[in-house]
Amino acid sequence: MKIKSLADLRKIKDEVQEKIKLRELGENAENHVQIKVAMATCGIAAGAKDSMNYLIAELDSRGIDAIVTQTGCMGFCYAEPTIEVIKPGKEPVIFGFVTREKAKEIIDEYIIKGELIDGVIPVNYKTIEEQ
Amino acid sequence: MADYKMHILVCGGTGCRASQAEQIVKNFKQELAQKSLDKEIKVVTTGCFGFCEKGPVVKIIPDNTFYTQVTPQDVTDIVEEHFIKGRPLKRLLYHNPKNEFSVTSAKNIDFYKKQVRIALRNCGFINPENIEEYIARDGYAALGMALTEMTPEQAIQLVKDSGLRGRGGGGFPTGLKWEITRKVQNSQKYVVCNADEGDPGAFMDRSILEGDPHSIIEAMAICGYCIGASNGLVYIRAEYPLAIHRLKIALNQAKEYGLLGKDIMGTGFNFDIEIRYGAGAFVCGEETALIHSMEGSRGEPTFKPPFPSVSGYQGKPTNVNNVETFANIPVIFNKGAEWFNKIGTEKSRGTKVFALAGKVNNVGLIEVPMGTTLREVIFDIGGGIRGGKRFKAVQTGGPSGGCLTEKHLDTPIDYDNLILAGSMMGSGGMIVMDEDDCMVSIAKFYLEFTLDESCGKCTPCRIGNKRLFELLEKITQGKGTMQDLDRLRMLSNVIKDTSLCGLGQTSPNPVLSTLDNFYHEYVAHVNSKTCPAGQCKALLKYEVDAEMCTGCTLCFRNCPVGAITGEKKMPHYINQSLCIKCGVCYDKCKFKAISIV
Amino acid sequence: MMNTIQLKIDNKELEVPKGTTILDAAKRNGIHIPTLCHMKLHDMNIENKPGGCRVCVVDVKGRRNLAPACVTEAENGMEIDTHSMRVINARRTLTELIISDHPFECLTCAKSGNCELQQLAHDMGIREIHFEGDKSTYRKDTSPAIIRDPDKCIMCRRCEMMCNKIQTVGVLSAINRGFMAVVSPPFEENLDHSVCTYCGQCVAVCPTGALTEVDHTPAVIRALSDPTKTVIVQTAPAVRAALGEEFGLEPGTLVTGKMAAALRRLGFHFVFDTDFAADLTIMEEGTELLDRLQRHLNGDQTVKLPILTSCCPAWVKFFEHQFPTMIDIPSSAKSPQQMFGAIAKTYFAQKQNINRNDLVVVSIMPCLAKKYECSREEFSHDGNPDVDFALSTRELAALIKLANIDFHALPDEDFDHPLGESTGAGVIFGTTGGVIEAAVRTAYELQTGKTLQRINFEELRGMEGIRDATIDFDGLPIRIGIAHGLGNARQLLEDIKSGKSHYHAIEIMSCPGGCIGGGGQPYHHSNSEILKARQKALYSEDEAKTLRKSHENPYIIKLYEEFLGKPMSHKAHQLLHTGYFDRSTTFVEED
Amino acid sequence: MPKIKLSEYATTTIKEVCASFNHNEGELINVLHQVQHKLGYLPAEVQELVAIELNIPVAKVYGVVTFYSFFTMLPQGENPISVCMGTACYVRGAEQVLDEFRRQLKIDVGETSADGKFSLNALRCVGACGLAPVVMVGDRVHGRVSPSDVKKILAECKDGCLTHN
Repeated sequence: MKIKSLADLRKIKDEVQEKIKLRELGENAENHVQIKVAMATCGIAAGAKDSMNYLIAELDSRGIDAIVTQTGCMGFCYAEPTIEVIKPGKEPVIFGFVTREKAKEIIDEYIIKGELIDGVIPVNYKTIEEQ
Repeated sequence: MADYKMHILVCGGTGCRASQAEQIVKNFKQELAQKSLDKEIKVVTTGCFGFCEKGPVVKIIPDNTFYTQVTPQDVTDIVEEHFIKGRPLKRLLYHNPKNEFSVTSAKNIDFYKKQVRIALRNCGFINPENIEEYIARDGYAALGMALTEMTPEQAIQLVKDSGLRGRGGGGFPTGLKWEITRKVQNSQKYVVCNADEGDPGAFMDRSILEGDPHSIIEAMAICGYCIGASNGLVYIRAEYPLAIHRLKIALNQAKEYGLLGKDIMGTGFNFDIEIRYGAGAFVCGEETALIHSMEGSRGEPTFKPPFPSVSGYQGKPTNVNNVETFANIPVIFNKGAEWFNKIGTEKSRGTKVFALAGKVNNVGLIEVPMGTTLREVIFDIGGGIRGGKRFKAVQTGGPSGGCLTEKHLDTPIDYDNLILAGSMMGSGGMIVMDEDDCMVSIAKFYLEFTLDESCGKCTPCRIGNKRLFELLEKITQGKGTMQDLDRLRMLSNVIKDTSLCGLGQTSPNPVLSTLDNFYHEYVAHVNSKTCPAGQCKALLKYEVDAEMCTGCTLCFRNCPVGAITGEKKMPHYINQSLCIKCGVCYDKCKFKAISIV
Repeated sequence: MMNTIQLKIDNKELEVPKGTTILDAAKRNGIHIPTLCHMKLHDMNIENKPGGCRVCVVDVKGRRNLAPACVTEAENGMEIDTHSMRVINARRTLTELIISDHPFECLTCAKSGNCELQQLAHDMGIREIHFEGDKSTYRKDTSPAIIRDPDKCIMCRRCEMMCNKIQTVGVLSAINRGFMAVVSPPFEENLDHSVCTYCGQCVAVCPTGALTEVDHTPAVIRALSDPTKTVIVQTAPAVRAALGEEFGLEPGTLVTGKMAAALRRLGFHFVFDTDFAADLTIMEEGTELLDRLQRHLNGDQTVKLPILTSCCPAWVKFFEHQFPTMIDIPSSAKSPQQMFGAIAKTYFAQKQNINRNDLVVVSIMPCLAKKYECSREEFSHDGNPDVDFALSTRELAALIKLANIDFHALPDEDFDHPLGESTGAGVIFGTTGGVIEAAVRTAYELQTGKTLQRINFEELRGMEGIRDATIDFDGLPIRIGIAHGLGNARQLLEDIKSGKSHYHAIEIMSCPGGCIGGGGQPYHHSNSEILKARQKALYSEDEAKTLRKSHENPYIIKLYEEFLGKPMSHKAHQLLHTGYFDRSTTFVEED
Repeated sequence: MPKIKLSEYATTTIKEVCASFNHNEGELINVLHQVQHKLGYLPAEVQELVAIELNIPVAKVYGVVTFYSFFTMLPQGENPISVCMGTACYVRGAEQVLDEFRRQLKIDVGETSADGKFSLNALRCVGACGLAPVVMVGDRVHGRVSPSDVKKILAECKDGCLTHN
């Protein structure tokens, strides 16, 4: 793969960008949408893995730079799968019963438009990190 | 490719590899394959993360979970907990020593909080053996920009505007150096990268070459374009096998991609790089000595002028910069001089990498903006002094630098302030000492190093440093006189004033700075024949306090020479004629029953 | 625009050409800055300035540290203080440091009185060494000609520079580093294990007693006081032009007559002259040249040209080591010293009816390699050497002083016969260009059968390292090359090797200036004017002689008549010619 | 003609290495690196041949060999032990560790034990300052070594030797 011009270099850059995109997002997490999927036994049993895969694929196809990570049980086992969404500069919001459909709605309404939708678990808590 | 949801970054720096990092990578790959996660999770060997104290380190992306002191056996647990159960493996998380809380994200670790990583931007981030990862991080864009959009003069102006100064020690403005070399008329010129890091306790150049070799290649090519050279040479220590290995891979990749060689990016610019090996001589960090060494001779410095920019390698104009200086170049082109200018202090722009070591909690490689104070570095980033001991001094600039004390802690670090304080930036070694360190011994340690490394060409360095060392030895043996202290200072000043090269001119700095800041310790050695820090063997004796001794036999069992006797549960006794004063008993005793008198 | 700059040294306003060092700027204006490692032979392209000893440091206003005057270029507007308190303190401390790592053996050191470190300590007024400590010590080394005492090495690197840059012999190199750094032959072995040519230029420039000559004086004194021995002496041409310096005479003062007188006072039974043997050398070498030339002109493809002179033993050893494939090119004629020895122990011994074992031949040489040459096995007969001992000019001076001879009060005396008579051609053997000029004078007349109209060949004279000239041998142009200094010789040899050489004859002398600059001469202390004065002296002695062509020397004619027959006769071959050895290193497989 | 003894292997190795650098004298240090790598050390005989192959005085080769600490004229032990004496290791007690090795092996720095099993060296910073004090045995790095660990490290080496045999 010989680079014969600056344009070639840029082309390669675009091609290989994906390789480290995840890491660049991670490095600037606070500037991006962060989604944490509860993936303890209860979550996995309720289909959290499928929801997570869907979220990653969907966000990617829409070109939204988001960081989807897994986390342990959030303590809302009754509402699995649960996810926490943190938009830059916003308080974290937890959604319950996140199926594929729900996930689509969360992307459409909350992440893109910023409108809150049903299914928010109203809880007075800090981020999972500090638990 | 894009299917990877997570990356596992494993530090592949020399320090972590020494602790089986390669096995960790292997185990991860195996374990992930077994759990069918290998399509989702990618394992990447990266350059050094800097946090060597806690190595080997593993970072999980994108959640930034930071695992420390990982062993190959821990891999199963990490996979099980982190990836299957989705929760961080608590036992391997970093524990904040201040409050004992564990910290998950690398970003929340004090060690990283105040750091600004420019030269180290890709270390611990990309796979250094993969040029594409470098390109993805804007790699070679700076070279492309310089070649296609700028004249050499414009490019040099950019470097000048950035205010970048040489990171190898002297702090000479980089842009100016390039300009001087450019102006010398000659059809053959050379770009040399000085990677002969010799300062014991500094390893930033090695880390950069191991973690981000392409940034050096790119910067050298830019420099070549600017000064009108089409040959580059990297002079690297033979003791750095991993850095050499990765640099070779990077050179081959760059050639394969047409980023080195003829007609780079179709601009007609040719540039190639060769490797030359050092062979263990600190003085070869001095540019004239380095050039003689590259020519296959003894690495003896010669008088400047002529400077290498006029007559260097093979008598041709040669521009020598060190690794860290080069590492800054591509970023400056990508982000602009103004951006770089905003970081640091007025006369020292940008950041500086330090190898923080010694008696701090967090030993490692750090990068901070110029102007950060020593206190921030040692206490915030470094996490303070180990074992709750008292801070005593910090040596910056390695054997060429000086020992700074409590009163210098709030000095913003930059070239000029360090010189004013009696030390220097040097290559960026930073050794922290605590109350147990004898400053006379420290001065002696550095002198011994200089003595070993002096090339022997000029009188003051060859004989003067020997005499300085002998005076210090006399003092640490309790045989010194007050007149010796005066002699020490006088001789130091002459050596500084008359030595041929930087090595000799700075070699007395550890002596002078300790004389200035710890005169009382010298006086104690001379007048009361004591070593306040309890380090000088000739002046101390280990004794067992019979009242405190529980007869646990730990000292007896650990004494390497069998100098300790005593029955179980009875007070023990140290036979002074056998004792070699190694201090093992003192360290091992759990009851503080052994004292230094 | 004048290419000069202005500066102030010790408050004196000066103007010097651009590019002048501070040291030279000061010197031009009568300001003496002490130096130690620095050495410069003006107009001879020989300079050593590593900037290592730091003794010449001066205070340049506005500079952070002191500047070494020998390497720092003077700049416009500089203000320099050469003896501020700071400078004096530094200079004295440096001197003390050097002495602190130097044996305190001044009283017994061979270099005492000529030692530049001793002089410096004196000038600095050093009365006490404030720094005591370890001294760097190494094994001593002795060889047939040179003694090394590396403990006295001060790392000025002059010898290393001479050995590598000027002579390209490459025996001496700095080794180790730091406090243990010293100049040494490879593996710290003795010089006789090395490719050393014993040219003695290292000794000639060593500022201390680290390099000195092997002392043959005790052996000579022993021989002189042995009633069973007849002791004769020969003196090389360059000695008479330099010996006077040892007695305070102006460089270039000829002391031929006083020297002969002194030698007689010392008890030598016959005082002869190597110049006689020089004339003999011309007969043999000149004939050999003509012979090869004639064969060449007749189309003989096997004949080797150019012919190279072979009077200089250091040169001989040089090509034996470095150009072993070319050992058949130089003339097979022995050097004058050895021709003298061979004739003395045969012809002369027979005449005097002395057993050769009871005849002791001593030579006085400007050279250290001559000590080695007379020890070469092929120059002895049944273990008895043709020349027993070779004293340097310096040793002769010491011997004269030892024997309480007032040199200045001596009358001028003549050499003895038959081996003391010489022509002007023999005299100029002592300088570069002299041997070939002598050869040309004779070869021309032998070849053409005509008498030379012009005896002085100015085109062959001078101090240039490599010179060439074409001499018209009555229609036959003879191309001549001259090199002095082994580095220059190497260049000519490389040309021959690669077939580029177009010379018929080449004269080579190892020492810069020829024998007048030999390693056994009074120390020139880096003053090239001394060498020029000695050269001039030799030409003037030649000029003063009636006989100036070797073949006109009546005693040479007689020698051939009575003993040798004719040049290159069988007998001449036996006594006056020699062969050379391949001394290159070879490798054999380990058992 | 002085004759120098050298094994066929060494002769071939040196000639090959020098040829691979085009007999260029400027490559002397690279040549010495490779020759030492292949032959283990650089005895006088080896330097003589290197000098001839590069057409430089052997004095120069020796001057270079004795200048750089990486080059050695003595064969190394089966287990080359290097104690890092970088500053970071020094302040964390490397000197005591080195002393202990000296004591246990009864050899000094730069020497090889009589049985050829161990050689002891001090080196400057391997860059594993986080593990200070550091000891290297061959390529293996031992971190956070205390004087009392020395016996164990040596024993491990001896075991290693036994299993190798």
